[in-house]
Amino acid sequence: MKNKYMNPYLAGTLLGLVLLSAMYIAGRGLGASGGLKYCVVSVVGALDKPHAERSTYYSKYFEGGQKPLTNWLTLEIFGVLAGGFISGAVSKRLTFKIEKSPKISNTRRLTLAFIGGMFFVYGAQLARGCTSGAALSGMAVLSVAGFVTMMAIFGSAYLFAWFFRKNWI
Amino acid sequence: MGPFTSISGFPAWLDLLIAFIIGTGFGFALEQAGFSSSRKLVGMFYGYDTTVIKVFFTASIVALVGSQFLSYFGLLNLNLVFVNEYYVTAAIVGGVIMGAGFIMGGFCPGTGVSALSIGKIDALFYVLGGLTGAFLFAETYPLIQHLADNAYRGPVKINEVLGLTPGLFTLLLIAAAVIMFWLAELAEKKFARPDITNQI
Amino acid sequence: MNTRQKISVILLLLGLILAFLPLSGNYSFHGKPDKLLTEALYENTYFTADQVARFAITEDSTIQLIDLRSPEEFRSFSIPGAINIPYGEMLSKDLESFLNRENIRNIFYSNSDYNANYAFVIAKGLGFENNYVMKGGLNEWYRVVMNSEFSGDKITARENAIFETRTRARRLFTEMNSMPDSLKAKYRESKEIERKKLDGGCE
Amino acid sequence: MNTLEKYTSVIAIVLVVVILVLVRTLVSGHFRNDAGKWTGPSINQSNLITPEGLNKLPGKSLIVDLSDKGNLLRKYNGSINIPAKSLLDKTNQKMLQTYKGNILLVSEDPALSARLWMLLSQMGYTNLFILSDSSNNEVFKYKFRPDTLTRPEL
Repeated sequence: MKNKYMNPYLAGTLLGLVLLSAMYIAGRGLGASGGLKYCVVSVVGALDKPHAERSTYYSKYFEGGQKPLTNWLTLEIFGVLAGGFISGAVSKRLTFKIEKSPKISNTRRLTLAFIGGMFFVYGAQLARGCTSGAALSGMAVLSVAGFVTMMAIFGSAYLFAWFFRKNWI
Repeated sequence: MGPFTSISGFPAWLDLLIAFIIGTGFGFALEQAGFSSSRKLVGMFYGYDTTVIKVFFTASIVALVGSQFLSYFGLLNLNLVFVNEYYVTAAIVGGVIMGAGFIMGGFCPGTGVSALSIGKIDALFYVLGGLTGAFLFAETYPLIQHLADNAYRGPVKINEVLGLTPGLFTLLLIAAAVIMFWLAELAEKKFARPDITNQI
Repeated sequence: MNTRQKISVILLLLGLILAFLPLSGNYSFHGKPDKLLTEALYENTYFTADQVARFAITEDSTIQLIDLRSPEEFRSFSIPGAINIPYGEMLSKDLESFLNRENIRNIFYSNSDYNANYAFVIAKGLGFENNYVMKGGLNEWYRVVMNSEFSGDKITARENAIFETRTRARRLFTEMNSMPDSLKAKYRESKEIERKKLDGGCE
Repeated sequence: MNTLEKYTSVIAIVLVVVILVLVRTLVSGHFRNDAGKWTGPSINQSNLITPEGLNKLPGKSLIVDLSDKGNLLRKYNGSINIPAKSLLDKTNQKMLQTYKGNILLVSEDPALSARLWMLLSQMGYTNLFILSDSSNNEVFKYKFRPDTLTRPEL
């Protein structure tokens, strides 16, 4: 079971080459949280169009007849789904399961996952990028924002790690 | 010469196809690295599995080194590659919130989606939470707009701040990463938790 | 030797090469000189003063005039609708936001032909498209648009149109540049086309 | 030999990059790095030489007429004709690169001289000038007369 995953350095090189091709072809880095946001924006736009047009936040995504679903970041996120699925199929990892420490209940794990996702994407919207969009891509173009965001994410995760120890170990 | 989309102005459908293909590569690499497993990801914060730091730094350094060589060979115009804009307060506060979300949820958005694709139910809840987070952000945007736009510094590059050439800074970053990789392997031995690592 | 050591050694060696390469992070020309030469010889990369006069009076929103003279000269007078990028500071500016705009044609001008054409080659060499030069610069503009008068007694329809354009451009030029400095700055601001930003990140 | 084998992949990758870098660095006929460095003379206008200033230039000089048919050959003694479109041909490049002295571009069209000066400068030429008569330089020859009576609408 030791070599279940690709060697981390090789996987890192692969990921680095994907990032490099994004920079080379499209002149931009990778991003994930943005895609989620565009999904939300398009749902809100479909459900309550007048609200979306009034809001200072949503309105900029509908300017000039833009469609938030046909956007670079949204398509990229659909690509991530496809790519993850292909990789899972190749390496035979396609199973429905809840991954957690045996010490906690399923409900607790799922609740925390939900809250965690909420926090993460909220923070990512504030910082204008998540681990991929700000930290990873930012570092690859030597942007100060990338380094600062990276240190803030990992620094605070280390700080909070002590409180959530039980959930993981 | 790259980047092609900003220079040649590809048609929209091709642009989106490229986005999808790059996303596919992104998801594939994340899943292969084992980032579809939350316990593997958070292992970094308890020391028993340091894959995150290895993959993360290898990837950004490979892209950094590659882009600089491409630029030297005249194949890539680095001035046309997006550089993240630095909003000091937002980057720090946002980063801290993300860190908290990371340790609670066990994923970051990219890895969450990648884990969802192979059927992790916790990842499904994580992504749903993420969508809620984006919704909450949009609704509370007027309240935190000031915080988000505070202390804007523009797209500054770290080597310019430090007064180094990009090449020299890259070398220093690589040296730091190599030391980190070495420490990471030591940590994996010291904090080894075979009971967990065998499961994931 | 395990993968970590191999990757470490490869990256360190490549980093060492990079540290010695003259990568300044400043703008550099890209592509092949042959291609740039061909582009530099295209006749359709010039606009005449009359064409620019037409753009100015119609306030054509697909045109961005770029004045390469010093800030002092620019403050004193400029063609309506122009923005100022002093030629000497061109390469220390954030050129993407000025030059990398889809569907906008940039027209460089200076007092004569030299600076505008240097700037044209620089913009092309750095990979920016849609760049043009106003042939003859402001001296030509003054000779043709500001100082020309209709002479002779017969006038064709075409001549009449040109004359009309020149008169209107002349009036606009004089009126706009005669404003007090504060009003002039306001006018320029109101006419400035929104700058484009590079796309990327998670926004 | 065993140790060397272990390093094969490392050596292979680094060697490829080193060769590419060396080729890129040593082969001429492409643009040099850092555009700003090569534009200096055009900013302080030290690259513009008038016919009178020609005699004051130290060292020998070669006048290159850029016109298609050598229109200016008769005007300048000892000048040669290289039509602009064949400026980058191998033989012409070799001749210009090996010339030890000042190269002066001349053309009836100052725009053309300016464009080609910038192009060649970015390829690393430092002994390059534009021969220009004083009738066309970066000086505004007219005077702007404000008319304070009228105001346009904002």
